[in-house]
Amino acid sequence: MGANQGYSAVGGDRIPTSREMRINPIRRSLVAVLAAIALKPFAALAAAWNKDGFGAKTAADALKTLGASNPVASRDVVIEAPQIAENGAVVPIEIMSNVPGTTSIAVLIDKNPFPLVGKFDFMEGALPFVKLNAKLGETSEVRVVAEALGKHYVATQEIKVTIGGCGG
Amino acid sequence: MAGPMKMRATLSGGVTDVRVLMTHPMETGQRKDPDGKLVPLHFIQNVTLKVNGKTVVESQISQGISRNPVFTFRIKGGAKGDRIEVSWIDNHGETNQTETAVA
Amino acid sequence: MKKFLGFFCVVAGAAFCNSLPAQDAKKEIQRYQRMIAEGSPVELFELQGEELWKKPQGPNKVSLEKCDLGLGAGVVKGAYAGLPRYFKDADRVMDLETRLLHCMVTLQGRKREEAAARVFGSADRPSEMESLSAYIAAQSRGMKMAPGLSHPKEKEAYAMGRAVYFHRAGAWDFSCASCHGEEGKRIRMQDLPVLYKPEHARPVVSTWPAYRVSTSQLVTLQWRMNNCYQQMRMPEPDFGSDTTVALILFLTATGKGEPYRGPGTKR
Amino acid sequence: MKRIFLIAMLVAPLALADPTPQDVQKLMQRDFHARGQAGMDRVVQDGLQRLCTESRDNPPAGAAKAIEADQMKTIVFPEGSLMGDWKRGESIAQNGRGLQWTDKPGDAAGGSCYNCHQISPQEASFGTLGPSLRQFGKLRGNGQEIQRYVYGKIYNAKAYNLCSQMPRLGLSGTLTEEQIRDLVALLLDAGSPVNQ
Repeated sequence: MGANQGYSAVGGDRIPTSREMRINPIRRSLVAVLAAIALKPFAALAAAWNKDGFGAKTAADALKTLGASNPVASRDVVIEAPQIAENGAVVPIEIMSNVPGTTSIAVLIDKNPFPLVGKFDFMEGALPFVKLNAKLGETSEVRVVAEALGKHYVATQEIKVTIGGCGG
Repeated sequence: MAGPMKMRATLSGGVTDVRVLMTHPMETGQRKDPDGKLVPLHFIQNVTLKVNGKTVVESQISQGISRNPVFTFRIKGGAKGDRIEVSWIDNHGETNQTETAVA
Repeated sequence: MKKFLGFFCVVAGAAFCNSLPAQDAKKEIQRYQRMIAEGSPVELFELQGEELWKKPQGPNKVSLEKCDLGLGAGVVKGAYAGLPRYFKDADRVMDLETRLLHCMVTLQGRKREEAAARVFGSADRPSEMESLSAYIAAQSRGMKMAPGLSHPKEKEAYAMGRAVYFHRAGAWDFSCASCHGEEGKRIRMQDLPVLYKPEHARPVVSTWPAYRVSTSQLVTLQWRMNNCYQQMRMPEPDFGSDTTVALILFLTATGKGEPYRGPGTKR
Repeated sequence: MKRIFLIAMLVAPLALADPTPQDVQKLMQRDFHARGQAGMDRVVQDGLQRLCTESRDNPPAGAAKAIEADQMKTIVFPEGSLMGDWKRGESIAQNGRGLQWTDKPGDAAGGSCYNCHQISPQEASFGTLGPSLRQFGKLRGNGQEIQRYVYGKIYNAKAYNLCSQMPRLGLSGTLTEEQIRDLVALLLDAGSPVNQ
C-alpha cells in the first residue's frame, strides 16, 4: 500500500458532479430563505464556508483570503504532531494557541493540492484548541495560523510521510 | 442516510474535552473506484459545537480532513450535565447531529 | 517560507532540521501510533456492529442475539476473550468470525455461500463480519484473553497452528516466521512482532480486530491471515478454515493472559 | 524393556501433537484455493522448503551443501555484462508487487528489496530483515566476480544459503534477467546512490 493511497492524485480543477449542480442552487436558496426569516433548524446550514480559501492552491494564497498574509512567528502557537507519519491518509495534529485573545485557528498543509484544511472560530466558552486528523499527500510543512485581536501568529512543523508496510 | 456519530464529553481539571466521531467518506474528488471511475467530491464543510444551546466553535473544513473525521475540542469549565451538541453539514447538503451530557 | 523554517529551527532545536536519527524515528513512529489510536473512529464500527447484531435477517427473520459465542446463547460480555474455542454443536474449534458465520447459517437460516460472500468489506461499505467483530470484541474490554486449550480438539488445533506458523511454502518460500521470526526486525518502517513469543503476541492479540488508517477499514484476524498469505505469494485460504482457525488459536494462546483493550487502531 | 515402554508412553502424546510438514500440506491442500495467478501448486513444498521446515532452518550441513549445489545449477547467467541501469534498479527495489493473487499476471513485478534491506540513503523507509546494502559496491568494487555473485544471489538466494529467507527472485519467475541486471547496477555501479 502506498503511503499516499487515496490521496495521491488530489489536484487540478474539479468538475462539479451533476448531483452537486442539482443540489447547490437548492441549498443556496434554502440558506437565503432561512437567513431571511431568521429560523435556523441547523446552525451549520447557515454557516460560512471560505470557498476561495479552500480552493487556493498555495498556502500563501489561502492565507490572503484569511487576511493573514504576514503572520508573525510565535512559540505561543503550539503544534503537537508526530514528525513521522506511517500513513498520509491519517495524520493526527493537535493545536493550541496560548496567544491571549485567540479567536480563530487555521490549519494548512503546504504541499497538499489545496493547502487549507480547516479554520476554527472559537467563541466565549471554548479554548483555542483543536485536535484533528488530516491527509498529507506527501511530506510537508504543517502551518498553523492563530488570530488574536486582529493580528496573526504562525507556527510550522514538518511531518514526514513514510511507507509503513510491504508496499504490495 | 448519514452513518452514526459518537461523542464523549468529559470534565477534568476545570476543562471539558469533547471528542466527536463522524461517519463520512470525505472524498477528495480525485479517488478512483475499482472500476476506474472518479468518486465525486463529497466532504463535510461545517462542524458546529454548542454548549447548552450556545455556539462555541464554528469550524470550516475541507476534503483534506481524513475519512471518518474525529475532532477534539475543549471547553473552559463546564459542569456535569451540561448539554453538548455537535452538528455537521456536507457539500451535498446532508447533515447529521448528536448530543450528549458532560460526564 | 525560509523565515518560518529558520525560526522553527531556532525554537525547536537542531533535531527538527536535520534528518532524524534511527532511534528518534522509532520514537516518532510510536508517537504517531499512539496519536492515531487516541483519535480513532473505531467506535463507529462498534455502533454499526451492535445494530447488525440486533437486526433480524435471513429466511428466519431473527437477529444474532441468540447466538452462542461460547458462554451460552446470547452472552456477549466476555465471549471474545474466550475465543477461539471448541464448540460441541459444530464439533470443531472456531474463532469469532467462524462462529458468527455458523450462527448466520443455523439461526438466521442463511445459505453459507450468501453469508460468506462478502466477509472482507471496503472503506465505503464495511462487511457485516467486520462491524460485528468490532462490537463483540469490544464487549470483552478489560478481560484476560483465555482461549480454549483443554479439549483434545483445541490441543490439536494449537499444535497444528504452531506447525503452520513455521511451514515454508509458496512462490517465495515463506513461512510466518520468515518475517515474524527474529526480534528487532521490521518490514519497511513496520516493526515485526515475533508471534511465537508471549511478550510479542500479548499486545497483538489484545488489540485485534482493529481500524486500519491506511485503508479506513475495520480489519479482522481472518483478514490478517488472508492478507499475509497473499503477501506470502500463496493461494488463498478459505474463510474460517481449520488452517486459519488453528493459526489464530496458536497466536491467541501465545498471547493469553493479556487483558483485552481493543478494537485497536493500526497504521 | 520397562523403561523403554515408559519413555514411549511419555513421548507418544507429544509426537501425536506435532504435525509433520506432510500433515500441514495436506490440510492446506484442503483449506486453500487457487486465486488469480496464485495456483494450488504453490502449496506443494519442494525438497528445500521441506528440509528447511523440518529443520527449522538449520539443515544438516551435508544435506544443505548438496541441495545448495543443485540450486546453483538453476541460475542462468546472461551473456555479457551483468550491470544494467541503476535508476531502473532503484524503482524495481521500491516496488513490492508481483506474484500475488491481486497482481495482474504479466504486469512487471518488483523485487520488494526495501521491505528487507537498507539500500539508497535517500530512502528512509527500509526494512531490516536482511543486511544493509549501503555502500555495497564501494566496499567490494564492481569486478566480474562480485557482479556474478550479486546476480546469482538475487536469482536464487538459496544457492548460497539454503534456508535463507530471501525469495528466489529469478527462479520463481518474479524478476526478469534485465531487471536483475538493473538491481546489480543499483548495488555495484559507482554512480549509484548506494555507493555515495
